[in-house]
Amino acid sequence: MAVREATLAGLSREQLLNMHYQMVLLRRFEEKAAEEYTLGKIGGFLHLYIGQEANGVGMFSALHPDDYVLSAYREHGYAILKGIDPHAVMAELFGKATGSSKGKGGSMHMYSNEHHLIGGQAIVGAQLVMGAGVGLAIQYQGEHRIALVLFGDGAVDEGAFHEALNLASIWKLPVVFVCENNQYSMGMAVTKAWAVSSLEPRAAAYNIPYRKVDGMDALAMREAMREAREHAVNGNGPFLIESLTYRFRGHSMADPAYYRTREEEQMWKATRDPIALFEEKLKAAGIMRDEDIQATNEKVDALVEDCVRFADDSPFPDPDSLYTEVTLDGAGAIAWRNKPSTPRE
Amino acid sequence: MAVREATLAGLSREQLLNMHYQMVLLRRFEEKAAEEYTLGKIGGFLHLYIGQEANGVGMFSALHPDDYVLSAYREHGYAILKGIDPHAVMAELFGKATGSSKGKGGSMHMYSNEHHLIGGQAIVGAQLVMGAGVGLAIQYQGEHRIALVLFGDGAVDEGAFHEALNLASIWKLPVVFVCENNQYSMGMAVTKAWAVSSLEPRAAAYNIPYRKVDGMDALAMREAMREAREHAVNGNGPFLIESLTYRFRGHSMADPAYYRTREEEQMWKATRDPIALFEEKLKAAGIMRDEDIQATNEKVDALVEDCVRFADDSPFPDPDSLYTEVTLDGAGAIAWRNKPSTPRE
Amino acid sequence: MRTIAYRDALREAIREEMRRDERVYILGEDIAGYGGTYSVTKGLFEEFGAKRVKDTPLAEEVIAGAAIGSAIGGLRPIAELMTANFSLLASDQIINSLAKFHYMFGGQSKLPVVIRMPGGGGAQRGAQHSQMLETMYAHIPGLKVVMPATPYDAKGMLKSAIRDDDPVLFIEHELLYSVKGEVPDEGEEYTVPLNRGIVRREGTDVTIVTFSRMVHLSLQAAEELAKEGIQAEVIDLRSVRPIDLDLVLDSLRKTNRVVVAEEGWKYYGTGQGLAALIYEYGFDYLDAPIGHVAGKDVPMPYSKPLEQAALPTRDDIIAAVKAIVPAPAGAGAGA
Amino acid sequence: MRTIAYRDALREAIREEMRRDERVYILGEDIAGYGGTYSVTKGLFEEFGAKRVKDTPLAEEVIAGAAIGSAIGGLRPIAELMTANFSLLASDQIINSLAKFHYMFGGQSKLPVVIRMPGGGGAQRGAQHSQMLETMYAHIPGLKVVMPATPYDAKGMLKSAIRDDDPVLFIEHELLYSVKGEVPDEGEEYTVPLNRGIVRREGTDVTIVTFSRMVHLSLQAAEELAKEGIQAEVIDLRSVRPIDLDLVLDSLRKTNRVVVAEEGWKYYGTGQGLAALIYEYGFDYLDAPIGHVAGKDVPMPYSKPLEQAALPTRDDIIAAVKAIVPAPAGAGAGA
Ligand SMILES: Cc1ncc(C[n+]2csc(CCOP(=O)(O)OP(=O)(O)O)c2C)c(N)n1
Ligand SMILES: Cc1ncc(C[n+]2csc(CCOP(=O)(O)OP(=O)(O)O)c2C)c(N)n1
Ligand SMILES: [Mg+2]
Ligand SMILES: [Mg+2]
Repeated sequence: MAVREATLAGLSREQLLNMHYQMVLLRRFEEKAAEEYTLGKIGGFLHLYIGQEANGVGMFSALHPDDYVLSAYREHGYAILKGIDPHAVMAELFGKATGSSKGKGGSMHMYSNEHHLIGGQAIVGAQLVMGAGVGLAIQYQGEHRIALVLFGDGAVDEGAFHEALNLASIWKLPVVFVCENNQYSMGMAVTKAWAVSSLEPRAAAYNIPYRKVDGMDALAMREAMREAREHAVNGNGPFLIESLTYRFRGHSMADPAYYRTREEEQMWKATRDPIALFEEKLKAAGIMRDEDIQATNEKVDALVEDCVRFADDSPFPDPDSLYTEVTLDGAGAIAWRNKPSTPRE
Repeated sequence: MAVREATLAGLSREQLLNMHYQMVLLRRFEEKAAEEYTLGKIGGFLHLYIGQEANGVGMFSALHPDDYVLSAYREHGYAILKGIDPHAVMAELFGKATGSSKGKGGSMHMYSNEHHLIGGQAIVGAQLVMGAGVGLAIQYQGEHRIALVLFGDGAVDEGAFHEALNLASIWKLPVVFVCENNQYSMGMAVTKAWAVSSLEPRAAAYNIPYRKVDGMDALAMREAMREAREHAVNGNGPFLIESLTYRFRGHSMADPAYYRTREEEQMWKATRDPIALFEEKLKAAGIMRDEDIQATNEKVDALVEDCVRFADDSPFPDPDSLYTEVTLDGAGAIAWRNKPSTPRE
Repeated sequence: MRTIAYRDALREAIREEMRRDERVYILGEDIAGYGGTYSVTKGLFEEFGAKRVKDTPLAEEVIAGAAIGSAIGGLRPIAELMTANFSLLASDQIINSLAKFHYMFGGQSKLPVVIRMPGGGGAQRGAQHSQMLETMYAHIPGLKVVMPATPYDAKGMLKSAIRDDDPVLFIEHELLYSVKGEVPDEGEEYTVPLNRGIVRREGTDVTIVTFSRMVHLSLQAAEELAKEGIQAEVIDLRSVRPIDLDLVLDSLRKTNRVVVAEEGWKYYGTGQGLAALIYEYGFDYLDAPIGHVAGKDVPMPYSKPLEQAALPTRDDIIAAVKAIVPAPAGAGAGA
Repeated sequence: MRTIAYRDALREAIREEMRRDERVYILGEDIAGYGGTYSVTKGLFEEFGAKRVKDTPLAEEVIAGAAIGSAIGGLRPIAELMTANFSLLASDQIINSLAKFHYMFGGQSKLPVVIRMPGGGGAQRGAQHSQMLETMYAHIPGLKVVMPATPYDAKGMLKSAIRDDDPVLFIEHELLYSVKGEVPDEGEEYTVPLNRGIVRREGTDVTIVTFSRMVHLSLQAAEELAKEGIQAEVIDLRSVRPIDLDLVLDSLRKTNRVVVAEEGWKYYGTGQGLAALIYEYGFDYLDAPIGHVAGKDVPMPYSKPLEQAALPTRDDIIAAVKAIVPAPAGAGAGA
């Protein structure tokens, strides 16, 4: 038993149960979002994090509250893990005024000043170059925090990846880059898009330390993130982590995933489900029993239901808010000076 | 002597003398262009190739006439080597109708359909992504030729480098990428801009074979190009060459080069001048005598003078040509149908 | 004639041209196995194979650059950028290379490149996925920028674009793909020119000048207006560069009133450009200021009611027309 | 007051704001050791050091992205893009991120980013180095786009831009850097607002609405016109987004005639946008169609005579004014 506990990364039972709770919450939240999408309550694109939970939960468990996180559009889970109330996340999906971006952002644009979650980008790769900038601000101000930049295997193909990693390296910026390699960018298999079989040579091209991790193992992700953060926060420059993972659903709700086989999906779901793997591990270590799982599931179900209720009950944004927050100072296209009846724009 | 001849890459005396002639021509042409610029006959930006002649002459001596060449703005030498009449190159610098781009392009935009010189780009890095496309056309049509893409150390920093090399590699395109690393992009030292000390790890990041060459040695450049061309033309995909070289002048005519020391420049000019090195080698090998050098210089001087005379005597473009060649079919912004008096645009 | 969807019309155009000319090929993100995000290229990979239907990595700059380079090398590429929003990552290639080569190299280069991309909002895709960016390209000499509104034109103009030796930006609209319309049977060859607008509905009281998806809203508005005795002529420009200005001026001479309707932002947008041009060449024929219907000057909000408020509507067009057309005789004050 | 060059005025603004506020820093290609391609940042590296004067690699997308990210992290970046032509490589960051964050994230983000870049032609730099691209940015809600014409405004507006909490694109002109003008002594603190135009010359017969380098040509044109008895009022807009429309309308009410003068391309450009807006709000005051002077609709040719013909001139402005202003009483037919 003592040995087994050691493999659990020296975490307390409470911490481990919390990580489990978080994974279940992320899973259930997404499943619920999918249902609501089907009901027409959520519009636009909806990209689910199902299958990748161990990444977010593992990594974020090693973050400090002050750390910045920048990500792409598959970010509901990150939003919750970073501290945004799941009610506000669901309300954002519903386009409600109580949403974390007041309904203006939607699924792809979660943001929190308070919790230092800097988007939610719908332009693949955009967060990479911005992440370098956040790292620069940290370094400039001598702060003890990092910028965590999350992206997919597809984002690696964009010029932004190249420009960002180079700048972060030559300026020794405190940025941890994490590629959640779920092996597809939409329908494009990573094996077709990359000329190399991992990011290791890419990291070397920028002289950045690299570590590859099993993205289905929350504890491994935590450990890699701990090491990377340590490296970056102590002035040693950026770090690149590549996790091997899989998204269990299509790219977005619209995607029937014809580009991969049902067998492949089944293999991953049946043998590599990060929650099941974590539960097994915890059970084997005597940390968790079936009743604990049951209790967590129920707690999460209730919470997620409550999120939906909250989102349902919340009002849509005030029509006037259409015109607010275009600029901070309210300036529009026309600078009206004398006119008493200020037009909208 | 037999050994020495072997180091001269098995080239005939005639070939070697021709390479020498070309290097001298490139040098003298640029010196003359600088003079004419100072006289106000040439406008805009003027980027001289002085110091880097061994690169162009060495590489192009291993090209086939059908091979495409794409480059940046420091391309007068490439234009001449690819077969554009130096008279037309000088006339282009003068903005004359007889210029290779009819005076519309200028120093940065040499082009020849006949000789497959595809620019002359003034946007750093733009030729890299286009080069991949030219390679694609070659592959698609099953042609036995390559696309040679020439760029500087600065272009490596652009996202275009990353996107182009990746695509060329995964599609196995017949593209030879050559970075003439003259150690500065304008005032930025390559040691500050790159996180690595050579392109070797960059090549590895795209799984592309790499070779580093002394860019002051025309024969070494030729040999590397021969190998790279061989590789690419035979369906093995792209190749990356990095040459170490130096530009003896400022970035453009306007640049006093404060960012580097006069000692550094002096060191390169005194000990690494590619023409002097080549002459020494040829003389040591008994291939060339001082009189040959003298004769070449005179021949080149006469030619370059004649280029200037031609450019001077040539007319400026017809004012009407301002409006021609915007589109191939003459379409402008307004599609006039009925109007008898067709406006210009 | 059959009735088929806009996306199917596009696919037919591509297929027919690929069959006709070996040099025509397509490239873009997820156009092969995935069949294109909007299913335009579905089935083409199966017919033409990996050589001519090329899935690219997620890298817009090299998609545009490869298209350009391959055209120089003798091919006739059709590049798909997944949406116009992402075209900004390729805008250097489009504006600094594609538009300029022919001129800059003294007429030597030929770039028969088609770049397809959809713009537009209306599906709650938020600020970074809902833009109409035609203006920034239509501003640039050296490009042709077309925006067909119907399946008939989608097919006919895409065929013309593919055959054209100049670069053509072919801008679709995400909400048009499922719109159906009459298209000649397969085998009945036709093309639609890239520089001609068309009168979609004749009228005498006002001319609505529009393009892309707003053509449909304008026609609906015209129907409503007709009930109130106002006869609107609706001109579908089809191309925003070049502009078929004569067609507009001919109509203006008849109606003496114009409303410009577009989905994009108003300021420095396509509509203002068109309005300025109509004023410039038609000032004397105008009996009232030109009305202008456009998207609200805000980034597109996600929330449905906000997005609906941000987008121009049929009713906005009706209101704009009524603001400049005198109430028809017989229309009661209370009507 | 001293007389200093535009580039020196810019440098003073940067220096003063960097001294005032530790969070202000500059980044860009060759701005430190090289002192900036146009010498704007010369000497700043020596004063402020590598922490606050940052030479970047040759990579425009990450220059813009790093500026944005650092603003999120609490800094106030001034990014220099070497010319507006290269800004296309950063246009995704500018249009999809910088312009949209504040709105898209429900007002949470604050992006006090200044992006400086020069546009313009006239120095034979060819098609890829001579563009005025302000239109494509001024079209975008969420941005402010200013284009000062004088050293006084260059300094005062750059200081305002740096202090502004919204993103500002600060577009200079390559031929303005050496232009001299009066600027208050160092230490005499002043700023110029980002949303106000200015009447540069009063007149009664016609209003010339212009900005950036064309202000100077317009003033020259006005002097010439005055000799012939035509009094032109010259309005320097200074900002193209927001537009100080009231100033223009006030002038229009007096002169009843307008000429818009810009350097960029005409179609779908800034001038057409301005003209459309003046028609929209000032139709009843206009006694003639608006005149429009703009760059020719071609990529910029290198050859000097061609370039000169492509660029709008003082004489073009004079001709445009005369085309809409009746010959003054007393001006002989032969004058
Ligand atoms: C610049 C850009 N190009 C294309 C798209 C369309 N798109 C959205 S997500 C996606 C795939 C991204 O794949 P990856 O980076 O692996 O992330 P994943 O979806 O697997 O999490 C694509 C092509 C986009 N949003 N932005
Ligand atoms: C996209 C872009 N950014 C900036 C510039 C300005 N610029 C012109 S040349 C140059 C340096 C290029 O250096 P390198 O690639 O090493 O080529 P070299 O001049 O040394 O031959 C720069 C920054 C440009 N022309 N294009
Ligand atoms: Mg992926
Ligand atoms: Mg260099």
